[in-house]
Amino acid sequence: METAITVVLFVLLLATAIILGRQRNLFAASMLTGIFSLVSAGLFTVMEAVDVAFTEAAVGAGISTVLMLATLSLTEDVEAREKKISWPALAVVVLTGGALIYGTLDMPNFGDPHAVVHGEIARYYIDRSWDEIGLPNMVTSILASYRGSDTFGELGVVFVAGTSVLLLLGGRRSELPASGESPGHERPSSRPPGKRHAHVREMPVVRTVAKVMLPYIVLFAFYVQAHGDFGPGGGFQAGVILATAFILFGLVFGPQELVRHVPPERLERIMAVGLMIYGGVGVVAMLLGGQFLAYGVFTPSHPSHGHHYGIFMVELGVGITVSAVMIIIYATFATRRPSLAPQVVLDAEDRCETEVSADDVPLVPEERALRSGADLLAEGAAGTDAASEVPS
Amino acid sequence: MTLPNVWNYWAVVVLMMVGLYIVIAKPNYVKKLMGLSLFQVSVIMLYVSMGRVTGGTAPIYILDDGAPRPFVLYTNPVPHVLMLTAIVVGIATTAVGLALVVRIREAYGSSEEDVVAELDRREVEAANALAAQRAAESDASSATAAHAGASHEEHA
Amino acid sequence: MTLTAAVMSFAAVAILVTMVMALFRAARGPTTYDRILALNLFGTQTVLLIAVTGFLYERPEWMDLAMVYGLCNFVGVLAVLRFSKYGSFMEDP
Amino acid sequence: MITDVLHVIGAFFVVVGALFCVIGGIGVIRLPDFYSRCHGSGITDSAGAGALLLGLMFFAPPLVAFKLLALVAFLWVSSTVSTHSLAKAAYSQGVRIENVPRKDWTIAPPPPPAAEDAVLADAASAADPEEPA
Repeated sequence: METAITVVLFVLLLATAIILGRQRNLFAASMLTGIFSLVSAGLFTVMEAVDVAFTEAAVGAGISTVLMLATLSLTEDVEAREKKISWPALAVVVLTGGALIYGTLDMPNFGDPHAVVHGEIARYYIDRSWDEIGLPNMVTSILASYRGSDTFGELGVVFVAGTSVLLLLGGRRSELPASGESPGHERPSSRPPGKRHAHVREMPVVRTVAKVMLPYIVLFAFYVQAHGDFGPGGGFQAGVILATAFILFGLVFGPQELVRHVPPERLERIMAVGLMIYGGVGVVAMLLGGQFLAYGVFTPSHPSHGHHYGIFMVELGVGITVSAVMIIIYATFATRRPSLAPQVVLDAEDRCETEVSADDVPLVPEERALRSGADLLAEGAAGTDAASEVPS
Repeated sequence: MTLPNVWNYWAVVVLMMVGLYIVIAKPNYVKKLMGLSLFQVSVIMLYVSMGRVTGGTAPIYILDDGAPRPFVLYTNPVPHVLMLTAIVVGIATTAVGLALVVRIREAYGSSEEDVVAELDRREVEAANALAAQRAAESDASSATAAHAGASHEEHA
Repeated sequence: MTLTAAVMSFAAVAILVTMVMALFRAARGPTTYDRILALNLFGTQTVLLIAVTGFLYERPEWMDLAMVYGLCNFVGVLAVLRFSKYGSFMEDP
Repeated sequence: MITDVLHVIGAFFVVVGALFCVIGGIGVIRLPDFYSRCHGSGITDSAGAGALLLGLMFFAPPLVAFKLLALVAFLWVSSTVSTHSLAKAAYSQGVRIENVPRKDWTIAPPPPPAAEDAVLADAASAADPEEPA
């Protein structure tokens, strides 16, 4: 029965992928990515990878769809033109796929318990982690303790990604509702009523339901954070779920409202705090005479207790950073002012409608370096030859 | 000769190739990123299906009165750990990619690869033409030693 | 095959069949709203599939997983709706 | 003995729920236009999911049964809300019922935005008593 379900889900996954590839409407395609991630998470569950399925569920269905749609709202939501089958690409793909399939012929069978993968290391974790760490969830034990440095690096990547999104898109936020005073201390009723009710009018039912549900979602996030030692869950999942709660708030009440309550300037700091908690635990372990992220030294008489404390703190750090990064990514995308420039399209002979003339061309750096400061000044002032007489 | 029972890898490879085809052949950047996330999921699927053990259960100890039940076959937890973090990192990096697409759309007025390439090509052409023109002008001016305009001082 | 396993297998098959039908509707369209409807339906079916799988594998403590699905699906559908209505996430469309 | 009885009851509910799911799925494929497809999806979301999860509760230990109950509550709220707002959005965007006799109310153009706004503003203020209308 399990095999049958797995096969059917794989077929569904492939069908979704192919439909997605053929879909020109990017809006529909982003919905298909949502379905794709739902199927793949079901597949993870059927293959017993509960924690992976948990993460995919939290990330794929919610945040990933939201980000895709946010991008589409800032660009176009239809591919510009029909592209015929690209034969070179198809050749590359078929060759690569053929080589890979030839390679799989030497792989161990699906589900073979004697495969190389299930060798020394996996057996060590399965046999010993209960005695050494004492948490029921082996994945959490490995994630936060045995491979703690690895997870630290992954968290660093998430942090850097959040920073990069801020650097790329953070500059041009659309203004907060202008009302004179600083937005933080303003009473909600003092704002212009028409603006306030812009979409409250639109969806009263959704708004009421979201109001009721939000606290429970946050509660559930904390439950996942704390329960990660005993069942599927942990810092990554909890962080994403918490961020989902804030995204729900942003979707229903508007991103400006979200930014007003959770200012990105504060989130930027929180983002770093989580990473510092994680690293700090490791440094404290070193100060107590152990190795980086070796939690046993916290309670020398009973090392497994130390592991519990260490894993709790580390997961807390992960949760804080992940949730802050996800909220900040959403807020940055959602408050970005859309570009008003019309879309440039190619006609049948691959010619653009806009012509690039020499005046539009920004100077290449060497040329810019060769120009004198007076020249640049003159260009800034009037750009005529007469202005070039200005003394430098 | 009997074929090995590796259909899961075949499914993963086909999935991966669909993603790769989208990345190579589709001109739209958002579509490319969608293909990239297909690719990513297929890699994750590859690892997770490697960790599967027939008859095994999820890698969470089954507890009987506070002690793990003996002789239970568990799935391999190591791929799960690796892939769990990979998913979160994947969405974060996808967000960076989407941010780049937004910036490209703002700078070029299009998020299609061929339009961007065409615009780039023209820009390089125009810049080359401009540079050639400037070089010709400066040659002419230094040869005749006519007026020394401010814009030509640096060549003198 | 025990009663539990038989019932859960039947439910799993029914859910998979419904998933296929939802995927068909998502691929077919014709309007955007049909696709959103299919996404919603698909999400519900995934929640049910995970719940049933938990019982089929005799590890029913996975129910948290199903809850996350329900939640994220709701958020996803809301996002899609908001986008389809305004074409933007900004406050004043 | 008690367990067996409970399991049989649960099995009945699970089977009924699964059948409702399939029926709703068939509805989503076969029904002619968007609004009636909403009906098919709604059957799956409420009757199908509800009966199936309630049936699963008969098989589950107490804590899991509680989680299932919470799940049912959550699904009943969230799916109904999303289907409702979906239908509303589709109506306001001008999706029409097909294959209906003329002079049906849905053939008529949608109400002018001002009137709709007024109605909805009333609803909003009723739903949110802390805000003065």
